[in-house]
Amino acid sequence: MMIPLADLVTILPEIIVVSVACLLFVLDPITPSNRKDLLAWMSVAALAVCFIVTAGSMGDRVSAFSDLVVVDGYASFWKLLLYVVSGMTILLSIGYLKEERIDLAEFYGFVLLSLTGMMIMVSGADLLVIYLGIELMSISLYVLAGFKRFEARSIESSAKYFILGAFSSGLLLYGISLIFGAAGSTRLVEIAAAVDARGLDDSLILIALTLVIVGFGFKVAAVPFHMWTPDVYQGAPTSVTAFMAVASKAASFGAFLRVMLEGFGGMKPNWSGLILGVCILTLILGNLVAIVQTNVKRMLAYSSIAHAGYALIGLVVAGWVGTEAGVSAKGVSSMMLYLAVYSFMTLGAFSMVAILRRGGEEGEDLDDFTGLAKRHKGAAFLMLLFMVSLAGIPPTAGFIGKFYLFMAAVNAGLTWLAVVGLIFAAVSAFYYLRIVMVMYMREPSPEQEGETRLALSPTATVVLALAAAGVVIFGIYPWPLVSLTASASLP
Amino acid sequence: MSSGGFPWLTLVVILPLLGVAAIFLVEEALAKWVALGVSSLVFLVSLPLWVLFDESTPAMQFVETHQWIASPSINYAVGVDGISLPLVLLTTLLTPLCVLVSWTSIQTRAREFMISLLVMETATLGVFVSLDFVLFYVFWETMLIPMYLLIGIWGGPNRVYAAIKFFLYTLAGSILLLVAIIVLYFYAGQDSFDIRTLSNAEYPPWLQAWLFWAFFAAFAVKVPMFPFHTWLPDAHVEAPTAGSVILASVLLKFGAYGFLRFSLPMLPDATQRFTSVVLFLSVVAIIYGAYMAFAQADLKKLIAYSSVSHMGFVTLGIFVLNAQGIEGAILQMVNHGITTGALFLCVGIVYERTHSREIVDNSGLAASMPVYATFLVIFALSSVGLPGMNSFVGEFFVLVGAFMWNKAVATLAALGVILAAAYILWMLQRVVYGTPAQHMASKLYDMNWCEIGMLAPLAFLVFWIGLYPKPLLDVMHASVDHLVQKQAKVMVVETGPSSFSPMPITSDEVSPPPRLERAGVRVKSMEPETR
Amino acid sequence: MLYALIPLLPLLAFIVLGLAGHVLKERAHLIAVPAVGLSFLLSVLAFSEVAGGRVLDIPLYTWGASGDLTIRLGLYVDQLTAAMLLLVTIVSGLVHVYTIGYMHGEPGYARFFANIALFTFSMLMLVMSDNFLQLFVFWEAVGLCSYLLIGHWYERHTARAAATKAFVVNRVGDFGFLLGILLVFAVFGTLQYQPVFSEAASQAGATIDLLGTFGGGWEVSAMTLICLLLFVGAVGKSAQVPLHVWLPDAMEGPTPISALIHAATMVTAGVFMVARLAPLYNVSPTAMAVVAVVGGVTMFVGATIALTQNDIKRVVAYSTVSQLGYMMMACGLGGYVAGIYHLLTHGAFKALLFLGCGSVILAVHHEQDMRRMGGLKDKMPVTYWTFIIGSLALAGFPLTAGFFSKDALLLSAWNAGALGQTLAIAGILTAGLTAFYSFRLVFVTFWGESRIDPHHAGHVREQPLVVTAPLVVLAVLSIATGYLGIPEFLQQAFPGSEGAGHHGAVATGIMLAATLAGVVGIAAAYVMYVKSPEYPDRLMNRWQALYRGSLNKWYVDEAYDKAFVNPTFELADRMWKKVDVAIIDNAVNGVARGFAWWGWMARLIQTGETQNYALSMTVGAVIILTAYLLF
Amino acid sequence: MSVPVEYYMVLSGLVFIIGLVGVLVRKNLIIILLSIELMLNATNINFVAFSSHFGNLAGQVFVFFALTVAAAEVAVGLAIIIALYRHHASINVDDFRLLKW
Amino acid sequence: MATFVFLYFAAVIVTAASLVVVLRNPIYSALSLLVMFFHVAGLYVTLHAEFLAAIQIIVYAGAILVLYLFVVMLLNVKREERYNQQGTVALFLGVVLLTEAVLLAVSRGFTVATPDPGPEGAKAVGNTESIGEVLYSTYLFPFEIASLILLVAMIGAVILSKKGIMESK
Repeated sequence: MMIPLADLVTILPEIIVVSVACLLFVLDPITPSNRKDLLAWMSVAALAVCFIVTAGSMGDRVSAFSDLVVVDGYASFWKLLLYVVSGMTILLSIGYLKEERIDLAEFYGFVLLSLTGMMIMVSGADLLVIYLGIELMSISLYVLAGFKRFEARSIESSAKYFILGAFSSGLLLYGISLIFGAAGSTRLVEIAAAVDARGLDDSLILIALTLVIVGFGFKVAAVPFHMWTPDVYQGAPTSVTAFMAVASKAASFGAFLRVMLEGFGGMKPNWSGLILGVCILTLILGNLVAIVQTNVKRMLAYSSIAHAGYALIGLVVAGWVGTEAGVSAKGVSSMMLYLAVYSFMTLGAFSMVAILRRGGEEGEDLDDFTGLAKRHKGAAFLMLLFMVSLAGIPPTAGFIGKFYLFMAAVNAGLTWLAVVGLIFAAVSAFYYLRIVMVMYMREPSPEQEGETRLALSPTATVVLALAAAGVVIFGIYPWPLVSLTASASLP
Repeated sequence: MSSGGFPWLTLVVILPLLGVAAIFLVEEALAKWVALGVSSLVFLVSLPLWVLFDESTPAMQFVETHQWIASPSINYAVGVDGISLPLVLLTTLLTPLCVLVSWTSIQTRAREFMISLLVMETATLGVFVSLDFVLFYVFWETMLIPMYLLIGIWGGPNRVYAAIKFFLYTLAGSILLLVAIIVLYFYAGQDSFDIRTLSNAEYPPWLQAWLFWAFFAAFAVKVPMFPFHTWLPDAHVEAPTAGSVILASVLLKFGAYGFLRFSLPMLPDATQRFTSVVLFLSVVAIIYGAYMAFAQADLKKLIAYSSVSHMGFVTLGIFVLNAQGIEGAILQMVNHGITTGALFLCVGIVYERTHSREIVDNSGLAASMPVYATFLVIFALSSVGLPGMNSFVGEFFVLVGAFMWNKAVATLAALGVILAAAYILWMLQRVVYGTPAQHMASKLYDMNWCEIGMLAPLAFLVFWIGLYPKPLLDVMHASVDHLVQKQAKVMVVETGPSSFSPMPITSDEVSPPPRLERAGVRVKSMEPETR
Repeated sequence: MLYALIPLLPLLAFIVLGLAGHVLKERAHLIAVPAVGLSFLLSVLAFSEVAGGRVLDIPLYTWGASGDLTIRLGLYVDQLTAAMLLLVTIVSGLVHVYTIGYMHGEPGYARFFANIALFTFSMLMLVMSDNFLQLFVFWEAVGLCSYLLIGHWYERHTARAAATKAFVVNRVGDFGFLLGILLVFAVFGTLQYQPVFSEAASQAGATIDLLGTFGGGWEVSAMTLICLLLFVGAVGKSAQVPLHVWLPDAMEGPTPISALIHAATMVTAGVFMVARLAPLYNVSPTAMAVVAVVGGVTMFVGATIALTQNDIKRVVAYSTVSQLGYMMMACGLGGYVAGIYHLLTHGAFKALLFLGCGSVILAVHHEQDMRRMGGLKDKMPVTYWTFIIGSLALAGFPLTAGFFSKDALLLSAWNAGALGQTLAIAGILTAGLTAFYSFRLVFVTFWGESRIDPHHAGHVREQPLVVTAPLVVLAVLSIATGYLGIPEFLQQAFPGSEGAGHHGAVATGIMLAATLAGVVGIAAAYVMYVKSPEYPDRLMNRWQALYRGSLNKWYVDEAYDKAFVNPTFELADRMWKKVDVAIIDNAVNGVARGFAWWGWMARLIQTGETQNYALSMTVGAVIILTAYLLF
Repeated sequence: MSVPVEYYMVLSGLVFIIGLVGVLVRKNLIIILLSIELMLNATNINFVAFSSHFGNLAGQVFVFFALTVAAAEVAVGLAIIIALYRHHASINVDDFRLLKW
Repeated sequence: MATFVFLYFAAVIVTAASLVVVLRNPIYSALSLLVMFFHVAGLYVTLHAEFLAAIQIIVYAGAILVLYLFVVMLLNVKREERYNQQGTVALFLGVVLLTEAVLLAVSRGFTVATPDPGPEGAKAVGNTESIGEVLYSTYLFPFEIASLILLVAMIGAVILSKKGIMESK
């Protein structure tokens, strides 16, 4: 049987990524240990190629493989973002893995395979494909989270992630099965047709929808399905945490949005209010609990929950009843913009945690940041930038992200939601600024001076520079990103 | 409009940032020289604004517009009118002084300090010249970070608390501002964040009411109005001298400027409706702030509370909605900037010697520091509102305006003048004339030329504005008249005696009521014989 | 424009001294004295120019404009102003000269000259103002100078406190003044004198609703209100009851200052203001009555306190309070000419008395308690004789200037209806008291045994010429001003006002009564302090309550402390701690703490138990399903 | 004459809930994994029943993939359990809670 | 008849499933799961999904469950408490969830999609050959993903559980 060439071209980026991943597994044993960086560079190069391919072919909607896969602007946007953050994760990991004594080339392979899963998620047009993408991503991440398996916390994080991940995918799968029962197919278009035919408040679809929301809510870390996040983020190796917090979240949001809008777009009244509740809970809980954290990694985990809450505003707007198509699209694009911006600043923040070492360990405690500005001005300044951006204060990209989200919310008549979001943005400023405070305004104790250091590899520097550049450039000149998200928006 | 196309404002705004870049390049010891040079240059560059300014038009001048973001349409649009020009000049004048006062007192991390200061200058100037609401907000918020660092890094013992409090309080205040901006944008429906466009649009009264309070939250915290003032004493006390100066002289003006630039022109109906509330708070601030100042043993805290009182005059003047009040308020903003800034500089100078801000530690300075004492007396008396000095002019016009609005308000506000005299003089009695504190005697020496050079221009301004305020007032007239006319229009449209309406207006009146009438004076001889 | 130099010369002197004072030091007078001297000459020129009935109006510049309020500064010289100009420049000039001797060797020599130059400038501008704002500006400026000069010896705690007190009490008065000005603008729409004066009559019926804000209706005559508010300012500046408390304390300043500012010129600004604004006051009888009564009360109260004071300067100070009361009373009764006339003669003889006191004080090494003086008349003849002349003038002894002016004053009061007659009688009584205390002062200080501290007793001698010469000049003026036809000159400035003409029997009666009262007073003083020195003690014991009241200034200061000063400080402190810190700030921080507390609580959900997490997800699903079920 | 598809749904629902409760209540990690298998099997029953009901193969194909995924998950899961056991000498869920709050 | 067969299978499946959760010993649990797998396979057969029935037995019973038993034996855990503290709550929630689903179905009406008369449906369902065909044509892409998942699982399991991969460094 013949596979049409066009189909293969459509999934060229996936093919490239998978090939390189397999190549890594093969090459790893035969590469001398001092040349293993080459493998990482190879991965980065592959991602660069993919970036060019995807960016070059960005445009019209193309379906492939019996319409199971769709590559449209929306998918391409997420893929571009995923390439960038994966590349940055790999670059960050080169030095980090050595510091943590876990530098196996398999690591990059898993990152790439996980990326493949994410790419599949965002371009899946069938729940089956999306489900498989999720599983590919998740299983890779289970392994990555436990990569530091000689450390109890790492393996515990992996175990928690796995148990809860499997549980949630069980729920999701059951939901899919019910949808299948309702629609006779798992294709999004046919689901949409069935939804249209059945109208609102159909019991079977509602039950299915509940489970789908739980499943995706888990992946995007929305309250009350978020509880794995802090533990897993804290225990996992930091570069993995960054990858999870950024890439996995972005891809999950990408798929979530597509499913909700393309599949369940016909029953917005049934889910937009629900998402709204989840969104508010997420905003509140993420920000509140982050206040009392003293572990920076854990704090960033809660902050990532909070940011999921912000991103959900976009989904709420997109699904808000009575909004015109244009407004709805603005919700989607603002969420895309927000996640793109979020990726840069969160990656930057986690990178800083990754390179800060105390003794042989990660300097992930708040105290480890004490007096950083005295010893490493540049690093402290970059951290300041990331924190300010996370808090959403101009002129950083974080502000632009929030601005567009709130624009969308107000446009949809959800002014009060914007107010809630902003109130908690102010609350979040407290804990972000606390890091700035310890860096700039506290004197380090003598033993700290001796113990803490920056493991600043050249590649990590590149990552930090990229993240900072993203934060600053998209803060001052956001138009390219804004126009990209506007053109790649879903409906 | 005679800028001749030369981007004066952009130059003014961007120069400090170039200075920041330069500071990165030079070695640490030179940082302050660069900062001084750059900030002085900014001041010089801002002077043409004054010279080329056309007083006859209320329109924005030196306007530059460049597209920043296409959708929604957000522009880099800057310009000044008679309201913002004095504040721009005030900022450019004070920044070099802040560099100077930090010359020797900032020993650690001088480079970062100067960077913060210059970033601060850009942000503050940006706030005053922005013609696009989003741009305004960007600058408005950006300012927080350098200020946070200034207080938190180079401040006093309790600096961290003060810095965080300052940051969060003012940030929390401006939350609603952003939402309000967005709501305005959608209601105006012209795909523009341009302040002029938004000012010309009409908004339904119920919306105005909401927006008014949203604006109010942001601006009142910044002013700060009672009861949102408690961040101010903490921030002032803990901040380094330069920080206090910037905070008092420039930052506090943001709120009042916001009222003038946004609340009044964009929300005229709501302004009319709620003006009595704001006036009430202003009067409370005037008297309450003065009372608080009585109780302070810390010089900076005393001045901080006096700021609350003085800024009460500003809001009072703004919300009486007549030319005298508003012009007085703007003058008072400038004057407060000069006087309080100078007072903080004075405190900084003596702090450098005694390392204490307590009055008991800094008493009887006249004997050992006569020149210093002279300056301190000048600025303190200016703060009292002594006629012939700057503050009096502003307060007088504010009181005139307030009196036209409501006699009781003006009377209560004038009461603040007595209290100001009492606490300031009591302070002087101890600090300048008191028995010298023995344990500090060895540390005291009179001001050097650098310090004199810092205070002399401010002293000159104190008297210049006090004796000949006309040039400054003339700059404002056109813009303020424009503002007042818009209010007057609304006043006419409003029919029937509403409970919020400041004075009974009979519905058949077409023009604004005559002046006497407005002042509540009834002239029998003018009334027609038969009714 | 030449006359603009009258105030500008002292200003110039001030600027030079202010900037170069530390260089000039002991030569500071070389700048100040010529400047004031030239001012004096120009004032004479101005005087002669307006003597013929002309009025000079010199616009200076537009100060500022806002809305419909435009303020133009200018100089306005009519007869009233001209007379004041002469008074100010003469007394100031003499005090300048006197200061050379008095302040010799003081460290603040240049500063002192700078300040009195500034004062002279301000006072001249005040009297030459042609609008309310300018009046107010310099009204405050002279207050500032007073503040600075009272606090000249700031090392002394009492001086510091007195300076602050003077300023603050004046501020209370200025509060009313400012409101008055605002009301003037509200009613007339301008602050220039001329339009206001010309329109004053037509606004007589204007009313203002005092309770308008609160929805009530309390219509008050606008003119009365204006006059009363402005008068509050005058009460403060001219030390009228109840704001008289600052003036005696102000004696902490160097004596030349007491002479110049707190006797001859500044304190009379209130009287001057009432006279200057006569066209306004004339419209409001109510306000006039208030002015008169306040003046009368002040006159009497001041005199009663002066009776028992032991500080030589305080006696004179309270006599100033009392005399100011006379003037104010006269103005209130429409006798502007008499009031101003008395102002001028009082300026001369009171300055003389103060400078005489200064001379004495210098001689006895800054001792001010007259119980430690005595027997000075032989050692200090010039001082003694000039002091006698001053005291006679103060007591209204015939043939002195004080006699003529007080007589004119009482007469004009008598002519002003029932209120006026009552006050005139009080005035005659007070004249007796005045004579008593002024001669008590003379007798105790100059006569009798020397009670001076033995250490200094040997050094007591007459002062140098720079000190005595002004005394002599002032002594001459204290008599001469009675014969210069001043009332007739002043009459031109008050066209509507009744002149202090003699009206046969009444005039003679009043003259006789006043003279008699004076003589009785002097005699009583002679009896009590020369003939039988034990007599005062007996009286003291007999009328203990009265004596104590008088000695303690009727406890006004204490009452103010209790009623205003202490509560203010206490309230401030309490409000700061209980309201600002405990409530407002606590609420602010409470919000932050609240968020953190919820954070702590919410954190506990995160137990670390994997199955709790799964449970949470299940709960989420249940909630969603419940929501579907219910809605 | 076939069994109505609703019967299968009830059956699968029951099994699913049993599995779900099992995940929530059992302490033994392995049994938790077994319970997850129950949930997956419940899903599979659904798919197959629907597939038969509709007369198409999509459901069966889905089951095929679900099975594969289940196998993969089991492999990783058991590996994790073994790694955990090495650290804690226990496969009791309660015993690993280093990460909390 | 078919209904009785179904009920038999259903009863055994539910019972076995319950036993999996209830039994104390993991080995017994696994064995009862085995019973359940067999009956599910039986159910598949009644639904004409013979291929899946076969895989169910081969993969689930043959491979997965053996793996479980292997691990259970390997770890040889001691006897311990079966249920944790949230047991009651969890059970309650499970019941609530089911009840709610049923209530929802009852109150809103409940319909499954009607049989698809399309070409795919026309084919004999359960035909192994047609499954193979579909897998390699329509579902080629997911098939490849599945292979990746297995790859990841394989390598991942090795990485996570093999001793001395990293410790040696």
